[in-house]
Amino acid sequence: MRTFIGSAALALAMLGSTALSAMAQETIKIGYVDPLSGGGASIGQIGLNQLNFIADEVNARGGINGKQVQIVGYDNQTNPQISLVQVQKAIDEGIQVIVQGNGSSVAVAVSDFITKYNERNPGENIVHLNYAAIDPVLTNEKCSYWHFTWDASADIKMEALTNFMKDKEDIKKVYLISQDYSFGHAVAGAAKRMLNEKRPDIEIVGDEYHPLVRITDFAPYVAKIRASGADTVITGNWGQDLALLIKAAGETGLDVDWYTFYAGGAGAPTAIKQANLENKVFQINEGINNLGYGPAEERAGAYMERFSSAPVYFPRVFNMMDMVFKAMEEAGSEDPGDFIPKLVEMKHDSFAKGEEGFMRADDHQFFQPLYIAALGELGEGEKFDEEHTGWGWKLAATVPTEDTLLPTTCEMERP
Amino acid sequence: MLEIILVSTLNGVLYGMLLFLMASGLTVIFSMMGVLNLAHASFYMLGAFFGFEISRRLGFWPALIIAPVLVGLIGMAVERYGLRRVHKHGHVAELLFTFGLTFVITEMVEMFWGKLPVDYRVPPSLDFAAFTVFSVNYPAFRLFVLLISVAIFIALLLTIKRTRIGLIVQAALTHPGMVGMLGHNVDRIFMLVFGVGVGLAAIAGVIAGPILITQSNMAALLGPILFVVVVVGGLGSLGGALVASLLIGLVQTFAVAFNVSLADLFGTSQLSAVLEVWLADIWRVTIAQIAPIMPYILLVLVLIFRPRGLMGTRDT
Amino acid sequence: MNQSATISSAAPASTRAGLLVRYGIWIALALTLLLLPYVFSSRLALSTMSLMGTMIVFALSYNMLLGQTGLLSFGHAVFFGLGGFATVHMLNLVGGNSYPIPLPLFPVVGALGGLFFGVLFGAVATKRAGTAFAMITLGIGELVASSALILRRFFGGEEGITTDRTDMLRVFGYSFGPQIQVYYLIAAWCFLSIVLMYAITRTPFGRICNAVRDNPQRVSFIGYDPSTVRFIAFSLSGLFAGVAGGLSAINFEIVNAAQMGAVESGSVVLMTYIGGVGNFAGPIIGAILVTWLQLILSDATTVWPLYVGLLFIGVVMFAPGGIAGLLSMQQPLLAARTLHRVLPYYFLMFVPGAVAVAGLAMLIETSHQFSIRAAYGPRMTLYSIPFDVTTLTPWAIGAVVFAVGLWLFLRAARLARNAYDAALPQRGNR
Amino acid sequence: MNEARPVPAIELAGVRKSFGPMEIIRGVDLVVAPGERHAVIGPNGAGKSTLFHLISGHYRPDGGTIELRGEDIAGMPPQLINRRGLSRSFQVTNIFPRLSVWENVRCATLWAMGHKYAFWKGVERLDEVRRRTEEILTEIDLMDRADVPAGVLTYGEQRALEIGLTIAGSADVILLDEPTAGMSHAEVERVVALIRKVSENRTLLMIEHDMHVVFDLADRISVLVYGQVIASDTPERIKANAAVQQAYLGTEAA
Repeated sequence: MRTFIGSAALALAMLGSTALSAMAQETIKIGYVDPLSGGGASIGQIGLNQLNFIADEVNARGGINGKQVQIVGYDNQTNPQISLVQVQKAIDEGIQVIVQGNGSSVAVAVSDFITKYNERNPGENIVHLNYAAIDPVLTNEKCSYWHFTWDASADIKMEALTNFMKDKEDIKKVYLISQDYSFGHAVAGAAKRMLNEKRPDIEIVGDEYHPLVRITDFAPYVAKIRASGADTVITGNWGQDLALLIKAAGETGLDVDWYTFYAGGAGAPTAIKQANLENKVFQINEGINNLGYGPAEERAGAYMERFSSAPVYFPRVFNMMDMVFKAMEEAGSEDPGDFIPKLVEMKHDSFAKGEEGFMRADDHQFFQPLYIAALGELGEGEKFDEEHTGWGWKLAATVPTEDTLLPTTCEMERP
Repeated sequence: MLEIILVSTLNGVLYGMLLFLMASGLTVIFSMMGVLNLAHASFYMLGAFFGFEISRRLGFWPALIIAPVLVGLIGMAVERYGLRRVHKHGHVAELLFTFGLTFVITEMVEMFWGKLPVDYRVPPSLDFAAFTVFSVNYPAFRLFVLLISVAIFIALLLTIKRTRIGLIVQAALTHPGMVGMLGHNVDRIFMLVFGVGVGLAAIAGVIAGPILITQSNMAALLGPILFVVVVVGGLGSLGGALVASLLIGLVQTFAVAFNVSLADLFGTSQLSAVLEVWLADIWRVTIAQIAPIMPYILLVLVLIFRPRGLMGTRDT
Repeated sequence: MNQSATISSAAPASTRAGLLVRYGIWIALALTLLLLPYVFSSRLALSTMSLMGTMIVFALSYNMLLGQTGLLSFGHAVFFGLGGFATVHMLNLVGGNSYPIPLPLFPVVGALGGLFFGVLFGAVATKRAGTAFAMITLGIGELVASSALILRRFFGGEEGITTDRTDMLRVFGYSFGPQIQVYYLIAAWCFLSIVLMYAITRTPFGRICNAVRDNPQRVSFIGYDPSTVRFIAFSLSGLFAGVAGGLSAINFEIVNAAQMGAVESGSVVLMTYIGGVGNFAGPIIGAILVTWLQLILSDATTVWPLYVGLLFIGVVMFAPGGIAGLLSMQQPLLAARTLHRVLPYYFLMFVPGAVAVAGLAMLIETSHQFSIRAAYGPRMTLYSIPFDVTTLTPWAIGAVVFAVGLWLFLRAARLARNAYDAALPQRGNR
Repeated sequence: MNEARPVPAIELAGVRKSFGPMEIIRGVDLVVAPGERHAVIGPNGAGKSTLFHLISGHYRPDGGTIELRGEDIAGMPPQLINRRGLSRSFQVTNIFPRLSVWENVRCATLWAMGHKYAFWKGVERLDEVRRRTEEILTEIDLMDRADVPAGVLTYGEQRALEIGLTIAGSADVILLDEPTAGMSHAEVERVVALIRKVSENRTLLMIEHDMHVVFDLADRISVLVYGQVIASDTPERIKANAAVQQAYLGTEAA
């Protein structure tokens, strides 16, 4: 029992070193709460790199409102509970802007926490900037005044994708395969609804859900797709679930068109090249490299030079930080309570091609032009390939901002 | 439908044989040393990553030899300097030691190769379609993996039946606890068996890496299933491990092929309307969706009806 | 390992002074919990302490299995998570209907949830012991965690279920919005749980648990059914894990499936064992230490889980009694007033030990920079010394520092062991 | 020879047990009267320990009946047999090594004192249990070692504790498996005295190799050879039995 006293002493010693709080106001501190430890770092680090890159750009031209910008990383281990403690840590260190993206589970937890925090601590304003979590609940049932998102939600992307597909006469039979969790269901549900509305003649020959990040061999699924006679596959898969699916399709010679959300990373381009699916895999997102837009190429080029071995980047992070800094400058304040009104309804020329997008006040979703691209041999003037495959993303269609608008059920409570 | 059955059978047997490659080493180690090596799947992962790293420098064939040997040596070092020390603290400490090892190996792999899958490719000399049925290509590499695991299975069988070490292993399988009385070189035999056991897992890693996935979570994905195999088969039974490996391989592969849900079974009746409300989420879940949890359901069922496993003879 | 003997020291009749000492510790514990927020008042400290309090209950509940009954479970987070889900659903039900139930009572719901599933899964798992039991719990853990993503209505899919703890009936005007109030709620339940779990170790059942841990076969020849003992221990342990889950649900106002997964189950094994399974206070130390590492070490290095893993292996290999075991080894010396003779040797051990750790850390960090972080260039800074990882020097220095430190440490350890043995009062041989 | 006794304490009829192809117990018949001290002797490998394992429920017999005071207990798990009043010791010391001596004995008393799985009573407050534990410890002469972990006791002390665990419950049928194995002469004397003391008012069935002990203690002796009881009688008649002399004593009586 004596060890009780020992453990209490230990706790005291540890907490002593925890209780640092610096309230330096010389800099604008932005907290980045994403996985930064272990292997998760390879994903979370990309966002941190990009934020640092943008902060250095801003600092080089004198900072924001005369203050330097500093990015502080917090490792959340993709765990919602740890995330909340890390957010608390950031707040205690005087941070008011929290950037987070990986994992809808984390995003919902963080958004919920920050909303309650602001409500329970009147006078304190914390904002959650979300660059990657796209579960539609974030901008519908669980929307918040303190949460902004720059990635198009699953519904928006599907709206744009089906608008593109509806004009393709040769699509007759569509197979849906998605990961068995909320996002996968959101994707497949939207696809069914929208295709049914826009192209009732298309037959949905398969509606498959597979467990999330657990399948190591997609051969049985590919066999099913083949047996269904589908000519087109729509999938919300990301990461290894997409790379492996395409790999298995290539191995067994399945010949269909693929419509995807995330064919840009984690080995997917490599798998596409290996399977020799030239111009058969489509991806929709807010920007690709080969759009021939000068400012973007310049900025992306500088970024890639600095982080040469990790060239992946998110155009939306540029959109996000550019807009937030603009709002801070317009408001002349770094307090979210002051700059949020400027951010709401802000119009912004998007990073990828300089076409206009806007932040919608109803749900704090950024609407922007979306680009549908297919992976294939690079053509004239197309400089950027993916994963050193020699193949790059080539524009197939542009979806203007107005074609991406969707209603929201958000009933936002504003302070 | 016929093509699905054919392809599923081939893939199921393939997956089952890979599982058995690992389960065999695990079983032998367990029988002789009384410790279930929780890090067994981690050595499989090491095999895959070593195979990847070596094959991109020296080619796949050297990797097929070098990687398992390396992993086997690491395994022997782990046994000599780790497990043997812990042995005196009892079985729980041994289990915990191998459990800690899974952490450290995973973290090391992530430290060197990251969390994203690495691009471990099928060797070009085997990158073609072995045969085509119903317009499905069956890749030659898969056939190769199948053949090699069967070959190793036969070699293992011969070793156990025909050699001195094999006799000792057999003795261990039937009379655990007797091995300690075999003489002064028992430590060396333990070390060797541990090395060979994890080496077998590493072979599985090298050959499975290109067709499955080579990533830092591969051990965590496979490990639990591996333990299901040895518990369902019966702890310490090689025959049980073989049956359970194939069973789980086939069950998992075939389950994917079926899109039947409770809703389909009951059709549209008064009863099904009531059930739908009560069962909610479960109602529309298809067998394909629950394919990955089938092994665990099997585990629970086996434990309820045959607590010692399919072919097990002893407790714990 | 004879720590259990120190707890269960069989003094047939406690003296009055002994009683005072015993209750004194509980009063000290209560006072500590009460006063901590005055010492550490930042909100981060409050969140951290709230998390630690939760983890203490969780780790102690786990030790009912591992330390008390000798059952190694790899699926304990299942009860933590299910207790949390039970609590959060009840919170939403009560909040939605404005039933007059105050928030501090809700961990009871977690307890009932944990107990219910403890009974359910225990009925299957406790048929076996040892390795098979460990594998079954692993399987149950996987089964529940995987099912959670399928049963969306109850588990809320990936994002889980959120709630608002302030919607409950208010007693004495406490809204439980501010973290400090939640801290006291958790501290109170933590105290209660510690007392109860300690009390259980001092009941006939608690003693039989220890007997089952030591020798299950013999237990059946003194009239007890070891699998019934295991079953009750499993269920009670589920109950307290459920309390911890309920506290977590109240603290974070969100519960999700990840909380029941293998990672969480693994981390409770780590914290319990590092703290020490042979001593009742061990898991408390472990929960505090590992939670702290999780939050603080992650600022210092991105490969911190590797260090925790190595620490765990180190404890398994060299200090199977955990930190509490090492501390309680000093107790006889303290009693014999010979501790001062050994302390210099401990210091002698500590210095090269720290050097060895520094060297190892250098090797780890350097190879980390060299491999996966290569994208960010070869330059790095460690111990505020900048260097280039593509040169041989940092590797050589790291290796040499580690090797020399380790060698000296092992020598010092031998000296310390001798000194310890010499300082130990002679065991009362007849 | 078979005096008409009411109900035997233990009665075995046609008990069989095989391990694989080896039949170790080949139809054993054995009767132990209440209050009797009964020894089982026989050469190594005769199946004596196996017989004990069968009676105490450690093994399940393949055939035959085992009755405890007239109730069939064949195939029951050990704890149920123990609760019916049969307790046993082990040939290889089988105690709770990490628990203190006090705790070892106390655990063995708990079921019989009716505390079962109670997790709501403070064990220190059970005065009756405390008294009983003290009594047993005094009886086996380990009171001054009460606080020591059982694992560090000397061999002789552990054997005594083994007997203590066996008698701590309320069992009135006691099975002792080679209680004096591996002991010095002085220790044997003490254990014999102890056995004599604890077997008062109890039925005792013991396996013993030391013939002095056997003939000193036993009221009756059964001789087990190759899985069968070839004789069961008073010590004097066993000594005189030709079959026994040939099968067993002949080798040792030199």
